[in-house]
Amino acid sequence: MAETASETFTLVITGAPYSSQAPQTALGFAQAAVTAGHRIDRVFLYGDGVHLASALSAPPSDETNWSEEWSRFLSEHSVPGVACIASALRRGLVNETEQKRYELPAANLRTPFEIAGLGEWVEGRIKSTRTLYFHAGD
Amino acid sequence: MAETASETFTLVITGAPYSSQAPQTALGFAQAAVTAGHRIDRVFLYGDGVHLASALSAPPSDETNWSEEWSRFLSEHSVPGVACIASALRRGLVNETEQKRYELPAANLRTPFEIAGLGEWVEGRIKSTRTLYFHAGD
Amino acid sequence: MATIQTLHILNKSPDHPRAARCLEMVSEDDGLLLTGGGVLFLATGHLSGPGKVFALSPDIDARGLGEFKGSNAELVDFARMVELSLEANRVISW
Amino acid sequence: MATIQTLHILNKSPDHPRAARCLEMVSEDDGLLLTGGGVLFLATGHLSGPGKVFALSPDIDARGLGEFKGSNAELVDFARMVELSLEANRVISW
Amino acid sequence: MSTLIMIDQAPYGAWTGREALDMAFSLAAFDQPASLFFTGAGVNWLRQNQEAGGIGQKSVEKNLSAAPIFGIEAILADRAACETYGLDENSLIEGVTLVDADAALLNDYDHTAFAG
Amino acid sequence: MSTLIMIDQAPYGAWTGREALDMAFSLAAFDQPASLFFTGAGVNWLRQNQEAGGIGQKSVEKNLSAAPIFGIEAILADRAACETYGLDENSLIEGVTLVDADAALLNDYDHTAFAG
Repeated sequence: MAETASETFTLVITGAPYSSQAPQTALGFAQAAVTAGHRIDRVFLYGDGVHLASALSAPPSDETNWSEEWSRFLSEHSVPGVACIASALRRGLVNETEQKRYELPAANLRTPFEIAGLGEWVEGRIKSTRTLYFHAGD
Repeated sequence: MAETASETFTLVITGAPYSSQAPQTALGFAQAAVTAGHRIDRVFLYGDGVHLASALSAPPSDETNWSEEWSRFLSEHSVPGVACIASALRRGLVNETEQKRYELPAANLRTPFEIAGLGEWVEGRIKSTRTLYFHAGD
Repeated sequence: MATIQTLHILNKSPDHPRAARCLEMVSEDDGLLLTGGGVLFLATGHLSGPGKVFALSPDIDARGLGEFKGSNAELVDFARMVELSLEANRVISW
Repeated sequence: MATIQTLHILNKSPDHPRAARCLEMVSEDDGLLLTGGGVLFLATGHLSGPGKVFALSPDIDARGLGEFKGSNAELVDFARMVELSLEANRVISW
Repeated sequence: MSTLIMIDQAPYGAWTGREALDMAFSLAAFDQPASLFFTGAGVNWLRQNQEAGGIGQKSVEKNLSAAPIFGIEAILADRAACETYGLDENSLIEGVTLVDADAALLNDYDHTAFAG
Repeated sequence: MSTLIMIDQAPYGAWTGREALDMAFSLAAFDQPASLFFTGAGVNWLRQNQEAGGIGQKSVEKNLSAAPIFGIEAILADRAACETYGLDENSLIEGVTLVDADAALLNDYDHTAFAG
């Protein structure tokens, strides 16, 4: 049914920026999907993919800041970006709520990313026409 | 010359906690080295290994917090722990100096880790009796 | 056009153990889309299995594989990747 | 005891491409120390190459490989790993 | 909407296996049919007598044994991979079904996913 | 104190290759003899005409071409791996020496290291 537009996607990113190409390939896909008139239901960050939601990444100025690019995409197209809470807490990605709960010295989650459980992934999988995974390569 | 004690080591960790076993194996090695009367000249975090220096990791309470364990080891034995600045900035690991320089919303480097260049690795390699690498497995 | 039963998206180089596993599970009605390091299969030429083969163009260019274009895979851009993912009844990312 | 020329520390499972590369480069005067997923070589039994083989005990226990203990590798703890790294003229971590 | 979660990495050295289990348990918790398929070095998750205390981790053997209780439909293992890693009925945990890894296996599920 | 930095991962999909280059350049900057050895899928770093703009990355071809200027002693490539990936004198960047990957190679260096 590629011809009938307005299909929906859930994208799952499990590879970290500056360690894998996963966030880049996922962004290329997401932009093309939106351009074709489809909708991204949500982007779910899992495993090492949660590092994409860091507010503190500062790559050299001649390199793309993938966290910034993804933030902009999510905001422009009102797409929820959700980092898995279990993956995020282990890897040191927290918002202010988690900062307080675990008495941590700071929060580092980039706007508009949110933190939530795997239920968000399950729901996306059920609702969306397709769920695609973007893993680390090699 | 294992019999003459007081040899020195530089340990390089390139695998992240909760993604690889590298920090755990490195800590087992470091503790055994110190127990045997040797010295750890420094621990250098490179690539994904810089995530070990996160002050914000909050694993479930029944799991080991490897960042905390490593911090304690470094402090107890006065071993410098250095995260490579290039790896750290790309991956969102910053101290207050870098936070200010890059106008970032927070700092998340755990005490007593420091941020410095690859020169620290080169120097360790020259000075120490042995330099050992702890990479991510599979 | 014939419907693709399963679209297998492979972003692992020919060296990676998951790449061999993927190729074993591609059947005649399936499509295989090479992305990332997976496009290096164009250089090794080990793609004699069943199923139609696609390869993501920007990943080919990045790796300097222009000379292998059109050899044994249909080149696609991201727009076509989106279409393929909807045309297939199922997508598996290896 | 005979000096080890190069101590190869291998923490990759037999599936990993770097594992095969490592085994190819071990020579007679070398030692091979299996850690992490590398201890799974005790289960596959593919260790007929040259060089003395060691395996890190806690990694064997974690993976339930007790039955293979002593089969074709000398078990070591972290203290012995430290000694081995100093006895060898050179250490390579694969 | 049945889902097959695939695990092809050895235990303890990498985290993707644990995160794959979480995915399967999460599906089951939301009443979505889910099965686990272990292949490659991943079959080593299914070995009896894992004692991970010495490396500061928790064994996953208990989690896997509890899989049916949590609603996981099946624990499948690649027959050929089990042979490679010297795993047989005596060394595998209970409740594992040996299968061949081929296209027919995938056709039994609407979705197939890895954790990383 | 000569060092061999090994790269066995394909370019662009993973960062370890770039970080291995940084290690070699850093050694050279501190006047420590360093050589690069590409093997496995890593030999694909040495292919001509890499245009990575389309995936938002910088090509490493220039960095590698500049290696001798920065003081890197040699760029070595595994002959067998180059054959596997269809790389020959016409497709390799300049300044690459083909060698066999065996124990003798390692004996030429005091240190050998991967970036990850």
